[in-house]
Amino acid sequence: EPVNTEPVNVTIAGLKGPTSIGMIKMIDEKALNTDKYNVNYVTESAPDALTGKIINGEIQISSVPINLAPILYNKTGGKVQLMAVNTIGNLYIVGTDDIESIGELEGKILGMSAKGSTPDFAMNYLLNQNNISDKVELNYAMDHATMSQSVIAEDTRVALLPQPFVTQTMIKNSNVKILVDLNEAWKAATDNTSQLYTGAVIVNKDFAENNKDFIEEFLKQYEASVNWVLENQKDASLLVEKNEIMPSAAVVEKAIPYCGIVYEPAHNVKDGLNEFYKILFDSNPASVGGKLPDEGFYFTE
Amino acid sequence: MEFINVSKKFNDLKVLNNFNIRFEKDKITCLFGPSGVGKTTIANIAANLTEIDNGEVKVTENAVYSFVFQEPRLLEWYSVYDNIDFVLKNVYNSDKRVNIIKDYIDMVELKDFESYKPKELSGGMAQRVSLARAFAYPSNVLILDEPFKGLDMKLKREMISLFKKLWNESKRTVLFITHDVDEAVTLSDFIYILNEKPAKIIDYINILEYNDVSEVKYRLDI
Amino acid sequence: MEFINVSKKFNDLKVLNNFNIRFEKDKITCLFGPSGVGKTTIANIAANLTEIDNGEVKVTENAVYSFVFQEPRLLEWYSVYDNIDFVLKNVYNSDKRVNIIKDYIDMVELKDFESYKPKELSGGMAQRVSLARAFAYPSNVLILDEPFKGLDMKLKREMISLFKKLWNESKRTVLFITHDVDEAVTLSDFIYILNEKPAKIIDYINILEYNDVSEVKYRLDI
Amino acid sequence: MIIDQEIYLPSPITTFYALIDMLKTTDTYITILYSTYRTVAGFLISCGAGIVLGYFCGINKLVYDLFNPLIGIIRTIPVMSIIIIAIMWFKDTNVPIFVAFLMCFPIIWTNTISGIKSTDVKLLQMCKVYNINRLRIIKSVYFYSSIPYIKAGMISALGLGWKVTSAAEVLSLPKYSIGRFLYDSKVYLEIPDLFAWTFIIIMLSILFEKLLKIFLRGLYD
Amino acid sequence: MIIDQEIYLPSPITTFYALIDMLKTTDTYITILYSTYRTVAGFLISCGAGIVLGYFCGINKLVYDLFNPLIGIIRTIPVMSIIIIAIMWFKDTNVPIFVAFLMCFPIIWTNTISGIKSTDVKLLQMCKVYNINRLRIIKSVYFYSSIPYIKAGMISALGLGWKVTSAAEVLSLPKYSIGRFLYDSKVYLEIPDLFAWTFIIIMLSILFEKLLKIFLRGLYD
Ligand SMILES: Nc1ncnc2c1ncn2[C@@H]1O[C@H](COP(=O)(O)OP(=O)(O)OP(=O)(O)O)[C@@H](O)[C@H]1O
Ligand SMILES: Nc1ncnc2c1ncn2[C@@H]1O[C@H](COP(=O)(O)OP(=O)(O)OP(=O)(O)O)[C@@H](O)[C@H]1O
Ligand SMILES: [Mg+2]
Ligand SMILES: [Mg+2]
Repeated sequence: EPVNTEPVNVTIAGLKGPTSIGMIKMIDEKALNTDKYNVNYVTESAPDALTGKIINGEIQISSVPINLAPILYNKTGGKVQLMAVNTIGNLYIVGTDDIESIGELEGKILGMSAKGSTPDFAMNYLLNQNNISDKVELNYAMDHATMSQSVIAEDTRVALLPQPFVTQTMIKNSNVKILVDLNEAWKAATDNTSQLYTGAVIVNKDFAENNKDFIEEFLKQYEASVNWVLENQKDASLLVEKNEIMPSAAVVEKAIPYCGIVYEPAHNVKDGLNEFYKILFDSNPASVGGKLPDEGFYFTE
Repeated sequence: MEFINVSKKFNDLKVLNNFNIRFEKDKITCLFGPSGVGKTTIANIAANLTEIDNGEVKVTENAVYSFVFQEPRLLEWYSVYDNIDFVLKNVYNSDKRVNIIKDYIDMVELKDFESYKPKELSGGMAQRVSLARAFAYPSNVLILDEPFKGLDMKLKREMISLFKKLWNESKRTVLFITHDVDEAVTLSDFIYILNEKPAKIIDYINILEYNDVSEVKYRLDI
Repeated sequence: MEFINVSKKFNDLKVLNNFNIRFEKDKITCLFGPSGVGKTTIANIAANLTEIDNGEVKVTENAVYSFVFQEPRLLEWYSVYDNIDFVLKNVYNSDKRVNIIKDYIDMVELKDFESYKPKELSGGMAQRVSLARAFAYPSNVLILDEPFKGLDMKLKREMISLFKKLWNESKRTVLFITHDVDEAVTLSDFIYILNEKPAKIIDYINILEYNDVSEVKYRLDI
Repeated sequence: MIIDQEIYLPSPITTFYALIDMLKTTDTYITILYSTYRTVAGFLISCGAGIVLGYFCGINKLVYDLFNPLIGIIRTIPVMSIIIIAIMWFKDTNVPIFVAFLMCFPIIWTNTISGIKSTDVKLLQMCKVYNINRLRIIKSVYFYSSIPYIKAGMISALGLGWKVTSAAEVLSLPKYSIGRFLYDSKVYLEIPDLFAWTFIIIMLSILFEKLLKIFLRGLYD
Repeated sequence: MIIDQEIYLPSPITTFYALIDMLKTTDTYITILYSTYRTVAGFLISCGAGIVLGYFCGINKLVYDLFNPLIGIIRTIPVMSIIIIAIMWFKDTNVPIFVAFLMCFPIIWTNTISGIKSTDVKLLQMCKVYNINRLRIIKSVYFYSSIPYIKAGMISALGLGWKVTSAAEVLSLPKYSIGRFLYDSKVYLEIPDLFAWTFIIIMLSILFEKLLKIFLRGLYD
């Protein structure tokens, strides 16, 4: 047994946002650092900063927006795999108007952001399913923050926003309420065959094959961390602030119940995801990287 | 026009120190003296182009200047014609201007070159444009800083008689700088001879008092 | 140095047409003629600064030029000293250079002005820097385009005798352009008188054949 | 790099096919038209304002001292901060114009001033002697002296204009804009598309630089 | 806007407090240091490359024809297209340097060439007569003739450098960078922070412009 081999460098990455909250315990403990593995946790504000490094192999494990996983899979010829879904349904219709369902949006102006992103496709799909797609005017803002500003200022009366913008908006203007949970609407529209998945954990396939034990341990600890977060929301939110994932513990604590933080291993959600990706693909093939991912996309232990 | 106790320093170099001089109205006053003595500086002060450090410059009332600089100072992007047109635009209406400009270009023998740019002219030709510009401009104070240099003898004679003729037609106060004894004697009413640093008037000649030119020439031959 | 059937046009203006001229080795050849006839153009062609359209220019073997241009052409950002140093840098080592430069600045009577920038010089002073630069440079072909203009008479005499002295010490082929009859007669071995467009040699004077200067002067007085 | 090279640097052929596909849809042309409009508008406004203000500042020390700090700020203020504010003021179609203006204008301004300052004092003295009025000095002396500087500024600014407009489009995502397509190509890792759009921008820019140079050749230099 | 105006445009006082808070943490200073380093590095590399290459291109038509298309491309190529590729090539700390270089370099290059072209032909003739070698002509003639152009280019480029570096930081998000803070402030709607950072950048830029001008004053003009 060679003893002083160099430890393997592993970079685990996440986005500054809900998708990283579930991992916060590991990030805080700098978990998995052993003689054999030198693990480094990084969080980035935008997926753009991650994609390059995922592709060139600088990042081995990363949480990414749900549609970036198949894009990366397709574009790299299958060099990444989806290990688990880590957030489901953190999208909400919020505002100062009184509505309770998608159907009531009829005749209203709905504030949207990030045109061409997953939430955009999802919303359009739901409007279609409710047969009101031509009766709702969509008003796009540049990004979530801009839309949030507009809702706070009450320039926009109903808008689709993700967490933590939802909470942030509600804190800055107490008139703003959550009107519709988009995940519930989604489940209803798809007869419970899929959910509104939003984030996934992916792994570099070569790395996973060569470091089976490490991955096993990672998934175990990740699940534990998610559970810990859901049970200790206050402590978790303090760690989130401390590790500079998000600036305000207060906002995070309020947001956690609405962030849809879960741990669903690939084999649990495969069917639902396939269903979900199909809907995206039908809206715009590019949104999942041009084709639906095949079996090899899902990580198996 | 009169300088009273004028002083002018460039950095540490005193060019003029309590300098006094008079330029009689409608007369031709010549400044004569070695290179670097301060002739151009005096001309610039007279035309209000250089600030003085001390003293006073009494200018003729309603003085309108024209100036043949030591270098031609033409606008490179304009033709010969346009260079003259440039200074006359505010003075004459366009019909009159055309004739005047053509006349003066003729007088300095540049008829075929009116559309040439300064860069395409020979040294003497550029100098003539500068002369034409100054003569054509209806000034009452005319400053000439070595106006005939770079011209061949025939042209020089012609330009001198042209100048005399124009000056006789309409008298102007003229400040004339030259290194050429003949020019000085032929043209001037008064000659100041300058020398030393700071500049001093070491001799003053009223040409009208002399009958014999050679005597003047002798005095000029410093 | 010899021009054989040289032609030169600027746009439509024929300045030289099948023009022939010879500059004897180590002699002073003067070009004399009216403004705009093409003297500077000939000098530029001789120094290989202007391309010719046709014909041939036979240059002395190993010709090294120096040139007093019609304008001083000094580097404005350098002092008088540095302007001369600039052309000598490749020729002499630094010790020798210091002495040579100081000597020549002395000779043109600019001792107190060696640190002045060209803009701070009077017209005649700038001209003298250009002279010093050309004289100091160890050339074997020296081109002088109205080298003594803008100088007062005393300086002009001194510069002329300086030039004579330097030329006697080490002979060079000289192409000398002037409008001044006295200069031409005093300095030249041969005088070509040019006129007309395109330029023609209308007269050729070998000064050595004359005892009486006034006769030459008469022939020059075109 | 472990993986598929095409994702980082697509082959020219892939890019070419992507380009051909693009040129088949009318949306591409509308997009090009809009982005061109933004770039050209930003550029022209920059030139207009830069040259006029540059003249005043170049000629008058007081005006210069007044504007210099303001333009120092414009020169620097980050795009992100501008966009936040600009979005409130303008429609998102016009935000890129505004951003391009804020980038290009100071270049033209600075060059114009340098041009003015390079004017030969001797010529200005000549004008003073001959009593030429301000306006004619500007028109006939300052103008020609500053032309080579302004030309250099304009060429820099036009090139930068394309770059900045598309960057601002990426950040503000107006409906028809090359920037939005660049952004989408990036998000979806459609690198051949990204390259095809890049190619289109470069071609447009080279075309417009040629046009500018032809136009400028008309002026004295 | 009924309620909270501050969400769009914070009052100077709020901004000031945000600034004070910032200046209490060491991270702020480290961030400033890093961003300054990037800007200055990008600027210096642009100046170095722009001036040297500008000289060669200005003096030699052949070299110019060779480089002109390339620099036309650099001038235009969108930041977005660069960043995605640049992230592969460089560490993300250096991407903004590279981007700043690509923006500033063409300005310096263009101005340098214009400067070279503005050199008086008569002086070049003089040099030819006196057999001055290329290198000394460059050092003693072209150099001084092009200085005012290069100065103007440098001042434009430095200002632009700050702007572009922070924009590239926003897009590539290196760990310590003003751009990342700008981005975060925007995402988390901390508009006063955004303004405070903007203020810091402007101050830095004004400071460096002053420094540059003091340095340039040493040169002939
Ligand atoms: N801007 C300046 N800075 C410093 N010194 C200057 C400046 N202008 C002129 N001088 C100096 O002032 C003195 C007088 O110069 P000026 O041009 O008046 O001489 P000048 O009599 O016209 O000579 P010339 O006959 O050679 O033209 C010279 O010694 C010159 O060096
Ligand atoms: N670059 C040019 N473009 C067009 N024409 C030119 C150019 N250079 C000179 N010429 C013309 O060539 C002719 C001869 O000019 P040149 O400078 O040789 O005259 P010159 O004999 O030296 O006159 P001067 O005694 O006035 O210096 C002039 O008519 C001039 O206009
Ligand atoms: Mg003088
Ligand atoms: Mg000549």
